[in-house]
Amino acid sequence: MTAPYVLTMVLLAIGIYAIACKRNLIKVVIGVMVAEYAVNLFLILLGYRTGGFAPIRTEAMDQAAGAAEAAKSFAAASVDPLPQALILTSIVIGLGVVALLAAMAIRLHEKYGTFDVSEMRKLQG
Amino acid sequence: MGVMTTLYFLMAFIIVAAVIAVEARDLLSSVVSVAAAGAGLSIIFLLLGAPDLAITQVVVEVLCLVILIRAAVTRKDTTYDARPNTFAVVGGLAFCTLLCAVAAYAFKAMVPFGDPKMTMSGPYLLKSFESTGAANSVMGVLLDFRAYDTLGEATVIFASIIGAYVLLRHVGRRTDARHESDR
Amino acid sequence: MRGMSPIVRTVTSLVSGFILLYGIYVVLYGHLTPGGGFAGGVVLACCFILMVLAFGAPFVHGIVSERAPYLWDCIGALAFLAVGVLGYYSGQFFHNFLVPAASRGADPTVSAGNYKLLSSGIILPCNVAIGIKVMACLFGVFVVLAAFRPAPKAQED
Amino acid sequence: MESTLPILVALPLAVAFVMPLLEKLREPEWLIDLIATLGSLGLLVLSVRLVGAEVGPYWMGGWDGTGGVFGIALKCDGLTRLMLVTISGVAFVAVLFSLAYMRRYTSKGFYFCLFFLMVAGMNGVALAGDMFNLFVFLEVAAISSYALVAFGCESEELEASFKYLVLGGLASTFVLFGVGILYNLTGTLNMDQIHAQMKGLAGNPALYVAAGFFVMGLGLKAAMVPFHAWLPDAHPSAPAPISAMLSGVLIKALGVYTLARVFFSVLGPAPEYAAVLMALGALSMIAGVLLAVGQWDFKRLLAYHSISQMGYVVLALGIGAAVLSRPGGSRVVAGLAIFGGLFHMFNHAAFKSLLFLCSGATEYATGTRQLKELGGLKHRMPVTSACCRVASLSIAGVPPFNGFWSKLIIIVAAVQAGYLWLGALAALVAFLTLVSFVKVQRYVVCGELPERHANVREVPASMCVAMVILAVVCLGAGLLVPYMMAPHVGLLDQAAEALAPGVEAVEVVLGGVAP
Repeated sequence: MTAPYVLTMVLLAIGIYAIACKRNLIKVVIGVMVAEYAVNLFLILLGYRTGGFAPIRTEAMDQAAGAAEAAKSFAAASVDPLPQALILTSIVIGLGVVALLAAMAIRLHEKYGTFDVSEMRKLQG
Repeated sequence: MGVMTTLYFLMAFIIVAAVIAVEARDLLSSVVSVAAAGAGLSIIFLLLGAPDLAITQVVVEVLCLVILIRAAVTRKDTTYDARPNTFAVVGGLAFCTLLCAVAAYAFKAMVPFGDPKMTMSGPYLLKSFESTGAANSVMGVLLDFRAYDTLGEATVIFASIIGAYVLLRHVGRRTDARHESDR
Repeated sequence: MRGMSPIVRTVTSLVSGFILLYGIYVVLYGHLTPGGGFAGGVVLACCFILMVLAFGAPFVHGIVSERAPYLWDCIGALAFLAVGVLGYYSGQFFHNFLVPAASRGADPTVSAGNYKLLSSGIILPCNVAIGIKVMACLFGVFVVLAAFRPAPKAQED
Repeated sequence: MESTLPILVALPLAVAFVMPLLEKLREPEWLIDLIATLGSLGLLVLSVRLVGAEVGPYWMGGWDGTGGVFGIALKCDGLTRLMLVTISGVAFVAVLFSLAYMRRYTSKGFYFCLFFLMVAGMNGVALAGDMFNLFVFLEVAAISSYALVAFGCESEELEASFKYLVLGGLASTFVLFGVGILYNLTGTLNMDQIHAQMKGLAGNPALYVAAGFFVMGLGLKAAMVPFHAWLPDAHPSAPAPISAMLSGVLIKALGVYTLARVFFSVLGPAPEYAAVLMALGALSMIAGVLLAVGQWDFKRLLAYHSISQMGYVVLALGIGAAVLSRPGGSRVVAGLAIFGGLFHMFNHAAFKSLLFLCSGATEYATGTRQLKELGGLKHRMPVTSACCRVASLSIAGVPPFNGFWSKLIIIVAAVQAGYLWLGALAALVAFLTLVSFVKVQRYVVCGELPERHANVREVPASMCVAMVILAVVCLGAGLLVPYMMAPHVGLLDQAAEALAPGVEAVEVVLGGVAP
């Protein structure tokens, strides 16, 4: 079953479309954000196990089955923690990119008085 | 409702919100829609067993919303009547269709949803509590097994804040430096 | 930037203490419950941002300078790096030097974990460093982007 | 020796984290300068010490597989060492140049902070033995470079940086998708472990999608031709030492090195990937030089030549991959191609950084970078002119400078691999490059000195020293070609061997091509 993966591609396509076709700087920023959502969604889908639970061990588990047993049953049923660590990093990186983009958009708005890309033509190519 | 139904529902919601965010004529609606998509994403995180990410996503979303609204939406904007570049629209749509079609074909060969190969992370789950003392395996991975990545992540956010400071300086170049250095 | 109505100010002054407390809890107990340095740091930053929005820019000018956030940013980053370098003390960069070596895989009966605040070695100090860093960072982003932006040109240098 | 590997990342990070504190405390400027110089010198010493040494993988946090737990590995093979030496060498020279040059800008502390973050990111990329770690440090280097491009805060610089940031952000998303697909297929992130599973995955369509994502993402970072739109704006907009870093090492570390790493060390050479690399390389090579010939802005012209010269490197790597993946393909020819590509990458770092520094020096002295407004600088600025001449001759491929040898090796390898037309194309591009740089010489160094530049004088000593160092490297690498290739130096031959195991490139070159 790989249909959810394909849906994240649709989301990525929406982001790319916004970046390529929209002339408003804020719309471009939104396009970048949507593309980042797509990749975060993709990674979390990679880590899910059917019927799995959050990868957090609790004292109750240990008391119910004993520490050694609890470790095994926990590892057998929990979802994959690695993609979650990757997504946490990726969310932070996305936030950094958005902050930088917003700073540039503000500065460009100060210089040109508009968010319209087509009115910024100081560069040839 | 089973997990799958909820998941498809939420993904459809995110996609609709993203389309509205991209196509809305009003910038405020756009920004609010993209925040709605982010909120949907955080519910998916919760659904798929990632409460850490759900918390982080929600607060980051709020912060992005605040930044975008304060920074952007309050400013004058003149692009409402702008007509999109036809060539770019056709090219963009063609590329996106191609991407989705290729993905729909090729992703059938991926390891299916719900049954990941956990070559690297299986031992992480097994050893996280015993070896690092972190009952939350995500923290065990993030700050012990893969702490070096987290150093990089902290550096990225550091670089972006310093970058924002640098970009928002009032004066970038010194105009009087010429005389100083020519002395 | 002006503040908001008295209702908002009163509610803010009531809840901000609790939000701060929650943020600190999320940072400190990251290795046992969902959360951690990053999420907690953002919660703390959001609390400060709420205060700025409610009480207005003069309030912020009164308590922090424009340059204060990245000072703390640097301190947090250096602390995190220092934890990594201290790992050399017992072998490798980012070695978890505070947990017993025997619990690292060789002997399955020895366990580092006991569901206590101090059970997880370097994870707690790392979380605290990241929490400080992220709080300062994101509050700083907000301050430069929104609160101080239409400032007079007098601060140039 | 292994324990120095994390220091290569930790040292620049520490310098970067300290810099804003100094800015905050308003310490005298000499302290910032001193720390920056010592930091970059320390990096250079550390990376030169690694040359020729046998350094195994370094496991972060000691998670080396005991009990089945694999942490992040730092890998240090020949290619890594070549990159480390190039990065820290150019960084040292750029810091020297910045000491005087950056007095023209405000906030020197922030400048060096971002500079060292970029260096740390590139070192991290070069050392990464783990796909996600590669991505993270890619982002560290990229984000600091976005801010550095707009360091002057002029409107065209902001515009260029915005474009660069949007495309760079998209590129990172593509790379992360590629990493995600690889993780899904193999369940691991370690490069060697992924590579070990590649045999079982051959022909899997999802793998080709991942490769496509890597080509798009890393092609954007390397500014290969269909993805090059940001580079001619971004590289000229930055302050000159940053342009030198961006063109000299950043597009190599983030683009070409990662492409080589992913397609050789992770996915393994295959005919499809080789065809894509060759197509990208040939297209960039020819389109870059054609766009460059018509430029009148000094830095913009250099930026287009960067695209073209990177095309040579990618083309050579593509030829190497093609020969390696042929059944019964000669490993000697493959080694020759890869060796040529890597040698050209090293040479390009030297001469293109030097050219950008020269353009910065002329801009510093005269205030313009339009070729038509310059001229006759050899009378007033002898050091800059001489260095500019050396670099132009190098990039144009005039013997005995280093650019000639690397281009010759690439052309010979193309011919021996059976791609006659690619060799001819490379020779044609070399000729067009020569034409373009004759124009630069004619309008900058020779000719009449315009009246408005009558009071121009030579730039400060530290800038001159920086340029002279690079000029010596250009000339030295050309004159000492046999020495550069000698096995006991262990720089280039080991780098080539890292990509094509078991190839003795050195003996081939010494026996066949070199004098």
